[in-house]
Amino acid sequence: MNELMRRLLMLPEQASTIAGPLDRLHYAEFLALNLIALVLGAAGLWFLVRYRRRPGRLATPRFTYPVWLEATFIGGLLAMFLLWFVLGYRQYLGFQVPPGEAVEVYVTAKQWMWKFANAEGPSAVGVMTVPAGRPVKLILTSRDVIHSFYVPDFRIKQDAVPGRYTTVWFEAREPGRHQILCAEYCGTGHSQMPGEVVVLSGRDYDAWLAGERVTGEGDLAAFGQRVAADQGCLGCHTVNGTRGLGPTWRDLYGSTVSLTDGSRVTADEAYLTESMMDPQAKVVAGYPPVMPSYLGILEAPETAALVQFIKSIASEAARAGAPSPTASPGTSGPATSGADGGDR
Amino acid sequence: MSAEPDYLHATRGLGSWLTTTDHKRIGILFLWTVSAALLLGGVFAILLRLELLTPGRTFVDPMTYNRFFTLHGVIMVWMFMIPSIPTSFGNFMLPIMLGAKDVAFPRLNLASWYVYLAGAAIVLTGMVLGGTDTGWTFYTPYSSKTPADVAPVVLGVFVLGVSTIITGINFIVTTHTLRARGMTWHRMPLFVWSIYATSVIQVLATPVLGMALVLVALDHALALGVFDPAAGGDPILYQHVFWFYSHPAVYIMVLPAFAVISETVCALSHKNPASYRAIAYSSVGIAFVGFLTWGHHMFVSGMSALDVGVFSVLSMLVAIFSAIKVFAWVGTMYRGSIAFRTPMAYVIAFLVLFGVGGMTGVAVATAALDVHWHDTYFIVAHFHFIMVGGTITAFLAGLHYWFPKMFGRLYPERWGLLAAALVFGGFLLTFIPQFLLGNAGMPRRYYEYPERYQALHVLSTGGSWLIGVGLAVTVVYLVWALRYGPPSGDNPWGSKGFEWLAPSPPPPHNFHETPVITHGPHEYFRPEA
Amino acid sequence: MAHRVHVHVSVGGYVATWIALLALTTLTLLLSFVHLGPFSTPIALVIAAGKALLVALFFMHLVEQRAANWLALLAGVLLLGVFVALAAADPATRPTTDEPIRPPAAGSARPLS
Amino acid sequence: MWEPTLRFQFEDRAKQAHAARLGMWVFLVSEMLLFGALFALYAAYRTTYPAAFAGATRLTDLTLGTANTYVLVTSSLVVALSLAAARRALGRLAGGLLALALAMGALFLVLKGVEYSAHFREGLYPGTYYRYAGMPDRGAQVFFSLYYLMTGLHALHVLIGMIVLAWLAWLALRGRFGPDGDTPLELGAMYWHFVDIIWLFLWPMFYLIH
Ligand code: HEA
Ligand code: HEA
Ligand code: HEC
Ligand code: CUA
Ligand SMILES: [Cu+2]
Repeated sequence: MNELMRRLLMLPEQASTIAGPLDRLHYAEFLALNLIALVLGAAGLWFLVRYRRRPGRLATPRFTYPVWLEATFIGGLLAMFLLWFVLGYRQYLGFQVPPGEAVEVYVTAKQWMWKFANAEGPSAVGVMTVPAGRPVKLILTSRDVIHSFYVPDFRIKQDAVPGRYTTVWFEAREPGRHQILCAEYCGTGHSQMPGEVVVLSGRDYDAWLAGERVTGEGDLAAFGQRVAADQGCLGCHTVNGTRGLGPTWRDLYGSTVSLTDGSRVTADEAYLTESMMDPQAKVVAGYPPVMPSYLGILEAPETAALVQFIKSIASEAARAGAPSPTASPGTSGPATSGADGGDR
Repeated sequence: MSAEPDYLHATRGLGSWLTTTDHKRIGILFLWTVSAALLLGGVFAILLRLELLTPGRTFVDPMTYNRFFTLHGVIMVWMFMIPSIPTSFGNFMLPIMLGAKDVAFPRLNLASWYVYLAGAAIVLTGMVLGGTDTGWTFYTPYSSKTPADVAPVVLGVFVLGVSTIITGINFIVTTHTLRARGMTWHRMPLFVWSIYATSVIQVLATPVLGMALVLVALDHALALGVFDPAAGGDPILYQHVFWFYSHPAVYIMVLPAFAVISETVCALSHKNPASYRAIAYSSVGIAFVGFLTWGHHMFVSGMSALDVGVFSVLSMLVAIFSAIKVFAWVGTMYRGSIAFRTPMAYVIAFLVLFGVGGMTGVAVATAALDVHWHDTYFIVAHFHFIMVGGTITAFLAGLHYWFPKMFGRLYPERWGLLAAALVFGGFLLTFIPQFLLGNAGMPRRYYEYPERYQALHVLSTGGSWLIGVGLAVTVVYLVWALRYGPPSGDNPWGSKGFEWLAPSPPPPHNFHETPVITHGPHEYFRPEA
Repeated sequence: MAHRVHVHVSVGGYVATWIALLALTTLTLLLSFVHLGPFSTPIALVIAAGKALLVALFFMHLVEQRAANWLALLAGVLLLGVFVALAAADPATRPTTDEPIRPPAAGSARPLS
Repeated sequence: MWEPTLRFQFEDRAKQAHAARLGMWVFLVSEMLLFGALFALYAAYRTTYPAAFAGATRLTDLTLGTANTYVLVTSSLVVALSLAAARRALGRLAGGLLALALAMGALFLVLKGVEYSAHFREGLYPGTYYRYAGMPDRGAQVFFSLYYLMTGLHALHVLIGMIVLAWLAWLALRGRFGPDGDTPLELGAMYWHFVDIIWLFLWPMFYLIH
């Protein structure tokens, strides 16, 4: 029954503990409303046919409904509405406070990315790692405009408001991956604010917490690759030459890049670093100025590692020294001057 | 019978129209401008549906898309929907229904049209200059940080609001002071009750929007920071102020639709309304309780949980009034003599679509459920069911029902029914998939979307084209009928609504003899009245 | 012309109203120097409302006017009251974030090595 | 004496006058809600920053604010008396009184201007422009945003009211008002009283409650 209704209504999977009860309330209201609509519709249709205009029957009787009938309708509806209010509000209050000890994750939203800091562990951009079977409390804020943290599979949504902290909690039922969407309009990149919840089993989660601290050694480019994944760069940039939301990194280093203002620059270390810290300073032609600034987010070694990583991604031809401009001017979008990088 | 020319022919020339103070002519002027706004807003709708055909880029970039839906919302809400029925049919019918010769302040009435034009011109200038990209809600702090121009559109909306207030004052005073002899409050047509309630909301709510817009403009232009957290401001308070207007505003949009449906359902069923008082009083009830529910747009905004509870239960209460009306309209058909003509077809469409839209409204007013639905396509579907399925449908019902009254001609019935079927079918195809999209978690105001949602989006886009065709057909045959429609006679529907006491089209001062009212409207059970 | 007999507020009435207004103003001013704690706000606003009512009734002649005008004012005042009350109720009843939240300061991303 | 015309849509003159009055009331209630948005913001922000608002109230100039209250209340009386004079067909007296009220309105604005410039010297600017070192508090920033918005909007209304009064004074001096034809004067006076009423609330909100 649950499964049938869920599929019928095209609801996503029920990956959190609150999803099941919430969906059941949804089904109840859905069925009640449809029943009423059906009765009402049938009555209307019946009247339409039964009392259609026929010649010779012009004057209609005076007809008013008895007061008790009106009162019954109103009273019945009112009772039903109040019931829904009570049920819905009780569940809503349940969404506010986590049951018992919760893992805390600080969520910072900004145009257009999510940053997660586990209270007991490391932080990352775009990927939130949490354990299954334990309540997780999110403490949200925003660095610029209002965003909204939405995980359809969990049925939770909470605005992240600048200057304030809001909270929400969930308990994932099983290990798995779930998409995070931004549900409050926040500008050009609103539909491209990628994020993912990675739910690990309790043991894996502990290992992840412990493991984070020891890895990160090895050669700089490999470290850069890890940073790129963690910070969400790869949500917009590819390493295989295809176009993402941003330009690909393949063959980027050393190439000549055309910018929206018509000028060209050579992609050297300084340019790459500036692109991360002040992306709006030089915007690649054909791309919207949507890349967030990482000033204050990337540590110096991370920046260095990223540059090293980008340098390492080159095709054979480029290695041989042949100049190959990567940023091809595509259909150009209107350039907006003074676009704020979103960083204060 | 004097051979006095009707209001359309009393004077001639464009100048006589542009300087007229005749409420009927002003109504016609508004009808044209408002229809043009619908067309423009519809063009944006078609464009944004087109972009949503594919998950990635279809034909515009994200910034353009964001401007599309903002302008679509702004134009539809403030240039079409809010003025639509009150300024056109309201202006035309309200004084006649009251047995008056004109509204209380005719010159103010004309001024309202010019103010509307000025506001519309400013909005359109803003549009040409690039438009804004904040969404029709202008939420801060985004609206104070966006690189797009905010001021022209905001200013235009402010001016449109002034026009709304002027019309509202005029209608309130007219209803109080210009009722014909014998026209007691309980003999007023249901149309008048609804428009009166609408005017009350217009007058009380619109100034608050005005102030909210001024603050947005100041925050954007001067970085004043009333809502800027860095300067101690609270963005949530902007939402309170905005919705304090904008929830009542949705009743500004739908009460006039109730007004039209109350008249048409009686006239085409040839029956007295089931429970006149219930329909009349519930309009007033909506006008007041409707002011107390604004917070239901803010359930996940970080508003206090106490306010969530208060606004949730009050939203449930306000829905009762609409439910009463729906039952009363269906009940009116019972034992009537129903003519299934175009207006009636639209009445049926209205009952179905508004019923579904309103019921989903009650569902989203359930606080816990709204957490999943908020800012998804479920909400988009909810409000289009009410605004398109409800108000536009009622607008079309009124347009057909009063076409003979306004122009003295008949529209082609078969074409009317065909177009109604197209609009209705297209509507269902456009917006039912959007409910499912919302359930599946598709957020609104998304330029790009995950591929799993594409099938439903394609259906929706197809539906929007059907609506477009249906409306285009309507425009064509109505314009045709203006010239070539057969003369209708004074009362082609055999209606007992009071507006039909005057000739069709009416003479400049509406009546050859001022009527004296001895009974309520739509009393078809009287042999002769 | 059917001349409706109007009860006009007399000149004496105006002057009396004015004196009352001045008196209430002075009263408010004096009260503001007395420490009234939580009552200072309601008292000041109640007096202001009383003064406003005097102005409306006598200077603006509401006493002698028809019910419709009363209704207009009443509707507006009622609504404004609800607006103010419900808007202020939100910040007043939000959960306070007094307990120290560790703000994820800029750049707190922990070095991975 | 100027006889007002009865417009064709009205039954009689009493109804016409009632229509005008009702229209004015509805308009004023609408105006009230324009201020209402700011009142609601004030209430909400005061709830958020009670201490800062109380402190900031001490920064405004109580003497000037109170003086202005007396000025405005008295000008209201003068306008009311002018209506009474006009109804007794004392056109010149009515006009003179209106001119007096006009002067009081001007005095109000001058005092307000003095207050503003004193604030500017101290750096008590609104919102993000706030520079006052004595009270570096976000709440005070918001307080002064609201202070300037509300008193500014009110001052704008005083200005509009003065234009209306000037026009009415001119009409009165030309003997245009009498026992039956005082509607424009009555409506103009209502507007002036409304402006007075708003100030009756602004005064405790920004000068007194601490
Ligand atoms: C004309 C416009 C209009 C109207 C009349 C309504 C009417 C209602 N609306 Fe809607 N609404 C909008 C336009 C409208 N709305 C818009 C534009 C938005 C989105 C704004 C934005 O964010 O951009 C919105 C959003 C919106 C939300 C916020 C959702 C969100 O963003 O999370 C909510 C929440 O409670 C809501 C509730 C209601 C309710 C309870 C009614 C009630 O008044 C409905 C009452 C009607 C009925 C109940 C139907 C008739 C009755 C029957 C058929 C009898 C049987 C009924 C039952 C058994 C239920 N609306
Ligand atoms: C108030 C009225 C209103 C109306 C009528 C419509 C009508 C339509 N709307 Fe819109 N819509 C809104 C108000 C309205 N909308 C609002 C407020 C928003 C939110 C904006 C925001 O997020 O900020 C929105 C958002 C919105 C979205 C979501 C965008 C997003 O979130 O990314 C979509 C997507 O499908 C959409 C589609 C449509 C469609 C297909 C129609 C169709 O029904 C349109 C049909 C009309 C035509 C095709 C024109 C044809 C007309 C003629 C041929 C002439 C007629 C002339 C005479 C009768 C004389 N609308
Ligand atoms: C929201 C999407 C997004 C994210 C996340 C993102 N970028 Fe970008 N990036 C872009 C876009 C779009 C451009 C092209 C426009 C521009 O130059 O600003 C770009 C440009 C660049 C450039 C210049 C590329 C060229 O071809 O000249 C570099 C280097 C770069 N980004 C590095 C990074 C790094 C490193 C990260 C992560 C730490 C990152 N980006 C994260 C969107 C993104
Ligand atoms: Cu972030 Cu939308
Ligand atoms: Cu609402």
